[in-house]
Amino acid sequence: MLDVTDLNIEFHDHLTPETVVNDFDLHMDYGEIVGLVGESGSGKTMSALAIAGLLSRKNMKKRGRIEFEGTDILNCPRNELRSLQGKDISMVFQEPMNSLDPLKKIGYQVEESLKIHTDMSAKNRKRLALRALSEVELPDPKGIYELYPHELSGGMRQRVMIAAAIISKPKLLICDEPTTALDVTIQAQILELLKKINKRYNTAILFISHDLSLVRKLCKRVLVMYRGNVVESGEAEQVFSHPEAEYTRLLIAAIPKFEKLRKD
Amino acid sequence: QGDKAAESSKIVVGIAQDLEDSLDPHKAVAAGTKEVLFNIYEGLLKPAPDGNIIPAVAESYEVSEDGTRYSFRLRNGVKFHNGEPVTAEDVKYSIEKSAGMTGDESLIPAFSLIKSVDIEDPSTVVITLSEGNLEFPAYLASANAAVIPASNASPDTIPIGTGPYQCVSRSPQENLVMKRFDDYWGEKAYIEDVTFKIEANADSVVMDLLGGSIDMFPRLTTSQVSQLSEDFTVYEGTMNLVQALYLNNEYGPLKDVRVRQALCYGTDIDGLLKLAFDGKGVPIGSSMFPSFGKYYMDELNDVYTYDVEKAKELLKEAGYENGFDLKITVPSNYQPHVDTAQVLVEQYKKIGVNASIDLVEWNSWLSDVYTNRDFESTVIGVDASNMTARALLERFCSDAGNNFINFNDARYDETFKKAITTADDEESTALYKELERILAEDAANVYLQDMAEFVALNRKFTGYEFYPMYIQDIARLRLSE
Amino acid sequence: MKRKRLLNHKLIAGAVITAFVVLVSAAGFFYTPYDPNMMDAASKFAGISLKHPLGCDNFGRDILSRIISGSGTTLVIAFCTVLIGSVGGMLAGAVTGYFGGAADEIIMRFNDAVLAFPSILLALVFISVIGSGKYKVILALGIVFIPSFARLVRAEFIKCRSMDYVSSAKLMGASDLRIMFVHILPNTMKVMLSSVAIGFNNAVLAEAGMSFLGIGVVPPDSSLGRMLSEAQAFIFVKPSYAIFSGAMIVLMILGFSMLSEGLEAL
Amino acid sequence: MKYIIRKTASMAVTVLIVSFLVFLAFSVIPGDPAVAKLGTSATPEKLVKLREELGLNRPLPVRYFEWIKSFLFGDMGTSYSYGVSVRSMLAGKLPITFCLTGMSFVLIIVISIPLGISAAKYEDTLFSKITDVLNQAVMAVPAFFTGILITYAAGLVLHLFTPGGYVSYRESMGGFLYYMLFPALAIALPKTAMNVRLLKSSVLKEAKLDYVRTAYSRGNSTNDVLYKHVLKNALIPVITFLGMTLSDIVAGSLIIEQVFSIPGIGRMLITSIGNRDYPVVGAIITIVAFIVIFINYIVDILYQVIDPRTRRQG
Amino acid sequence: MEELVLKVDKLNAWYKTRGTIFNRGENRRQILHDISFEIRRGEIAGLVGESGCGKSTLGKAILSMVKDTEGEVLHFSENPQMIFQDPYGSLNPSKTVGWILEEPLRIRGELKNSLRDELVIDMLRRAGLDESYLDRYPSELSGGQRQRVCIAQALMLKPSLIIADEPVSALDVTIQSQIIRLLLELNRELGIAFIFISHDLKIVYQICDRVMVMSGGRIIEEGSDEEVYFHPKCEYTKKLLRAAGCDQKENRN
Ligand SMILES: Nc1ncnc2c1ncn2[C@@H]1O[C@H](COP(=O)(O)OP(=O)(O)OP(=O)(O)O)[C@@H](O)[C@H]1O
Ligand SMILES: Nc1ncnc2c1ncn2[C@@H]1O[C@H](COP(=O)(O)OP(=O)(O)OP(=O)(O)O)[C@@H](O)[C@H]1O
Ligand SMILES: [Mg+2]
Ligand SMILES: [Mg+2]
Repeated sequence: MLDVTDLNIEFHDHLTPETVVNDFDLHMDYGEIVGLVGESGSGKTMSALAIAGLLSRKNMKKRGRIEFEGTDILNCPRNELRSLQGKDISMVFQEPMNSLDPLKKIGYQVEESLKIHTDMSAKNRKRLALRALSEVELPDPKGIYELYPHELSGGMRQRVMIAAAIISKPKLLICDEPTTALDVTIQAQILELLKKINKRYNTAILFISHDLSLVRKLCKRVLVMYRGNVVESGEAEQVFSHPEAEYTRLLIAAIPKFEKLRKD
Repeated sequence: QGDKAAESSKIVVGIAQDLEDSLDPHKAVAAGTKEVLFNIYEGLLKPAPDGNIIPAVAESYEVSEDGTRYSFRLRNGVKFHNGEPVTAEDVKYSIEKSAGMTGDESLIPAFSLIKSVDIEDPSTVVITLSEGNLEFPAYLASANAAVIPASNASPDTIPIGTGPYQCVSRSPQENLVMKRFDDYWGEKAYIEDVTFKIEANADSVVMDLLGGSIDMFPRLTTSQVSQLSEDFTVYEGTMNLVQALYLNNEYGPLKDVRVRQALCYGTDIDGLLKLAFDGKGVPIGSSMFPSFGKYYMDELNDVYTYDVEKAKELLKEAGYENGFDLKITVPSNYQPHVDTAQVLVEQYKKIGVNASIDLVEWNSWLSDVYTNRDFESTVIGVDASNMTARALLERFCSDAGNNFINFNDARYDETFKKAITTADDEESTALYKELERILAEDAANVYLQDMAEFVALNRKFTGYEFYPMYIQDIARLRLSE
Repeated sequence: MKRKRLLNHKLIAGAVITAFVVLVSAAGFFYTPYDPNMMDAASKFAGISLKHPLGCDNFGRDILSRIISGSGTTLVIAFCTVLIGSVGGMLAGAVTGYFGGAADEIIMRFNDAVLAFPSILLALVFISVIGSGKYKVILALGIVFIPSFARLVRAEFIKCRSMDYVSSAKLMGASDLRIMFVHILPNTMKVMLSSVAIGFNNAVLAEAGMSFLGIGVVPPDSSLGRMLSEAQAFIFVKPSYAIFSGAMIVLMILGFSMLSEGLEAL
Repeated sequence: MKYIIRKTASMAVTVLIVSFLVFLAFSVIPGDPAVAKLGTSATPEKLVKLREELGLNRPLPVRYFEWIKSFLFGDMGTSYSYGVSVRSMLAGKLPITFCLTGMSFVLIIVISIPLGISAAKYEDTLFSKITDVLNQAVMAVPAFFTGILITYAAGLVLHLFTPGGYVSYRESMGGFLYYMLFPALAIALPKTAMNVRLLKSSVLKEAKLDYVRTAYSRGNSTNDVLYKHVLKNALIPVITFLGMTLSDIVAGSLIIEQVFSIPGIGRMLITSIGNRDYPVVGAIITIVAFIVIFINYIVDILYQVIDPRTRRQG
Repeated sequence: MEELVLKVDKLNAWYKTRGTIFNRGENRRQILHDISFEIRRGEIAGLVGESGCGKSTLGKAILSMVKDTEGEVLHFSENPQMIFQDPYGSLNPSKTVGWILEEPLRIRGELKNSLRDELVIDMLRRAGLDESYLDRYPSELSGGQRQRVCIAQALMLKPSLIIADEPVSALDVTIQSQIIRLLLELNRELGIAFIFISHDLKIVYQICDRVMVMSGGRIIEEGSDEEVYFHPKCEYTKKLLRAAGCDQKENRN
């Protein structure tokens, strides 16, 4: 379904061009859940944005090939790309605080992709939106539908983003650190939800996180990134139990364990 | 093109100031108001362009030997704009009202001489004075002595007179509209509709003339004149005012006559006229202008000739070898005075006087300079409120309320008293001339010029005439061929 | 380490233009081809020539010299006006924004009242009281400019006073004054920068407007605004006077605002 | 509700302060109505008498309170110099100036919004660079000079209107509006330029924010993103600016009314200041200030309509 | 028993949603309800609870940064400091790291040139950075580096109590563990007591001696780490532990 080969992303707005993603390769099949981990600033978000066709800045260079169901995302015209975005590919962004339009009601934002891609009636859209909102375990979806983003807490906004991303039952869902802003109880619920969606609609999920324990719980395959390079990839269990790259080992060692530190 | 006659029997005259006065002729103060009201009101007598006083509502008059009894014979068939005929009662009422005998204060100081106004018969009115006065007819011809109907309850806002035009409407800051009065006793006006449009911004006058929204504008500056097109006739006359650097005779260095004389020697009037007025304007040497031919003394122009060395010498004698600071206060609303002051500042550098300009708003000028006399020197033009020498010279008497320059000269006071009390015309003229000479020799002020006046008139019209006073006589205008 | 590009073309262009304007104006304090006030009847309205590169005005004064010295006056006026306005506004805005409360309410009401006055009008009243002249204009305009800066600084202070770094400074025992001026104030500079550029623009315009109403710089002193309003009296005879002084105003403002935009983009 | 009461109260306080400042100003500037009225014919006795007549001898606070009291009851007093009621004087002029400021306000919006948006949309193209420079130039020209240039170009060269040929709205509404178009343009131009610049940078700033990316990710076209999401957000600072511009527009109309010979309150204000005609000046400034403050109040409310973040509970 | 450094007694706190002179005291919302606890020298006390329950507010209230409070807070230590939750807002963006670290000395007038360099660099080292960072602006630092600068700044005054408000939740795992180790080290070497606010129960277990569980502005459970983690009394605590995967004993090894 998705084939990324030799993706390179370079920034040109500093004195020297800066490569933030280097020879990124990724293959995903329908219904697959892939994890993408790595330290902060290693290029996870950039790669994800490129896959979603959202990198269009002028002072940046992209090389390589991204093919989604036969469409070349990097080079196809904007119109073609648009017909995929929000319908077949959806994305949940890292920053729940700023990723919602502050002046539009939650309801509008959740059902916007339906409005763009289908000719559903307003009533139907609202029904679906309410359902999506309740699917992400938000209390009182009807009330929330009428609220504005600033009236929600960070966790609630994050869930709204997820609701908006799954409403059109995309084939590929990219989740960029969807649980960072949430506390543990809600984190767990979100993971359950993603699993459920994956099963029910056969949605492929690219799950980006730096919380390895989450990735381990959710994903079959993982990619580990370090300074723009994929340093390791493979079956999740394999990577976690027999890490090959030095960095992966470091990461795994850093997972907080449920034990006293004082005693060592 | 339409009906040409109808189109052009209408004229729009631009005027620089709003008529913010009362429209009651006995209360109007501003020269700008009076020059407009001239078209609406007349007195028993009125001025003519040549400076003579001619009969108006009165057909003729007689003076007693001692000059205390004036007997006026009223003209037949003179009507007010409201259609009522002018009666002797109206005349009596008007004279008494304007003389301040019915309560309001009189704007004509000489009217305090009036002892009584009597109706001798329905067409004869006699005015008796407490002492003889030869200039009395001139006062009667002033706008402030107009004849108005006794029946008009609100002359402040509803102007009714006997003039060739009658007022249609006034809207503050905007215009005053008049139409021809067809029952006028004399030669009727040519143009039917007249609008006085207020042109508050001097800089847009040229645009408005060129654009056609006004047909006439009195008192243009030379640079405005040079920007007009072929469509305009420019009449050149004089403004009939005494433009001078008025000096506060009580202020520090200026107390010394030598300093004042030094300033006079240090002033290059020709240079000033060339620089700021394109060489137009008539140099004067005292508080009198040429159109008052009887009193005007050309020779006073030569009392001081431009002489930097002499000026420096005088300053040195007075102890101001290194010059002194002189502030010239100028009202900001009249560019020619500002320009004049600028040139003076430059000229005085040469004699070591460090002059600077203080621009003030007209009202600050009135209160600081004119009323409180708190100034060093000022450039301004002084006009005559009526056609008498007294109007120009009385203010320099040491006890005159409007002696804003604090001029104080015993000889002057004495001579003035004689001049106004003598019943002999020749003698009084000689005495007035003496007064002018004192002013010049004492260097009361640095006299500059009677400024040139330019009136632009669209070529569609013709017939403009200058008066030796502030008057715009629209009735004489007519369409050109 | 990443280094952002230090220069952008706005900054360069702005700096070049501003440098030119400042140099020309500064030079005017020491040297002009002629005395800018020297009148010469012979060269009244003289055209462009080698002797007078930009011609002469209605008094035969050399336009080039007047523009050079006028730029200096305008620059000084605009600069000092903005300085008074911004420093005054900074103080008022800092105190009201930081402390809030009743004093804030009262000062801000005054502020609103003054802002509701058309600024030219206010300047007119001030000038009537204190008299006209270059320094008086600076004072009047400067005071008139205070409220808008105060409003801006106040908003910034309100934003900053609840930031954690302020709390942290408080915890360390910094006094209120220190927090206001050492900690918070530098952070309002970015916002100030762009409004200083606008303020500069407004100051030049206001001075010109005042000259137009006859209450600005006192003749024979030259300022660009004064010259522009003088020039319109003979705009048909000598359009170049208006064009040159207008161009200098445009250049001055253009350079300054490009410079500020460039700085902001850094 | 409480908010509205509070706002209204502070509005009233501000207007009171304004009116008091006006009075205060007049007590400190040189000259008084009596001097103005008598002009050069003033004598000390006459002045004393006239001051008495006009009630100028009473202390300032007394005069102020009397004035504000009658003002509140709709009586604005009598003009010192014209001797007619201020209300009747203003009645004919307010509509003119309102129309002028209203038209310039509309012009600012109508011109600057499309221009600002396109300048942002085509950033870095020649078009945007040209508008940039043009903006700067227009911003830098004082309003009176813009007025002169417009008079010259549109009036004398193109003959689109007669300079100084003001048509009263009583004569012909169409002619009036047409004539006003040009002065309104002169006032609007510099502000338009500033607004274009502000809108452009505001749009560009908003366009960099994360929610824009979200909007793209749902498949919105570039225009949809611009008009449905970015624009509304970008307009917030523009609204503040427009609110603040209002008093500048009024100030601009003071000058422009002179240039175009429009008999509005601006000219009346300048003349009345010259005449020290307190009742007129007080009334005009108070009304103008009230309107400016009121519009800012509307802007505040508009804010809350547009930006839910500023809405408050209760 | 160690001496007390902090005693909080029946602390209540309110936020005003917006107050002016016209409606003072309106819209007062109570965030903290009757909070009481004590901290002893050298102790690390964990404070856990769901997002929005008032943890940060409590920290601020202790350091009297909340205006509207009732109850008693007794400090027995000098210069208690706080490390704020958001590393992006707690460093003055217009100052360099060096300036920020010197500021506490400057405020107390203890700034001597030779001394200053040593002290500042020492603290920076302790926080795991070196002197090359002295001239950088906060915007040039990563979140983890900022957090360390905050820690170094808090240490400048040698406090005996530091309230650390979620010092690691914004950071990625590798950096998290570095910071945790740093805090432990400081606790051990300098005897600084910490109130460690976090929602990561595993980390809290790793370093804390005592744990307080907050919900809805109240402390609903308090006790030693073992007690709270292995013998929770409240339903809420149990739920929390379950979600974090800390409920099974076998997880300990
Ligand atoms: N607008 C930009 N200009 C220049 N560099 C950028 C820009 N945006 C991101 N970068 C750089 O690109 C690199 C990769 O960023 P990216 O956001 O993909 O990291 P990430 O792996 O998602 O990190 P995190 O876990 O913190 O989200 C970083 O080094 C970052 O500094
Ligand atoms: N300045 C403030 N004004 C009004 N209410 C506030 C303010 N700060 C916080 N609150 C409210 O107080 C409550 C407690 O906030 P607090 O920041 O203490 O939560 P927390 O436990 O630290 O949450 P988190 O884990 O998300 O940091 C929240 O409901 C919040 O909305
Ligand atoms: Mg990222
Ligand atoms: Mg918190």
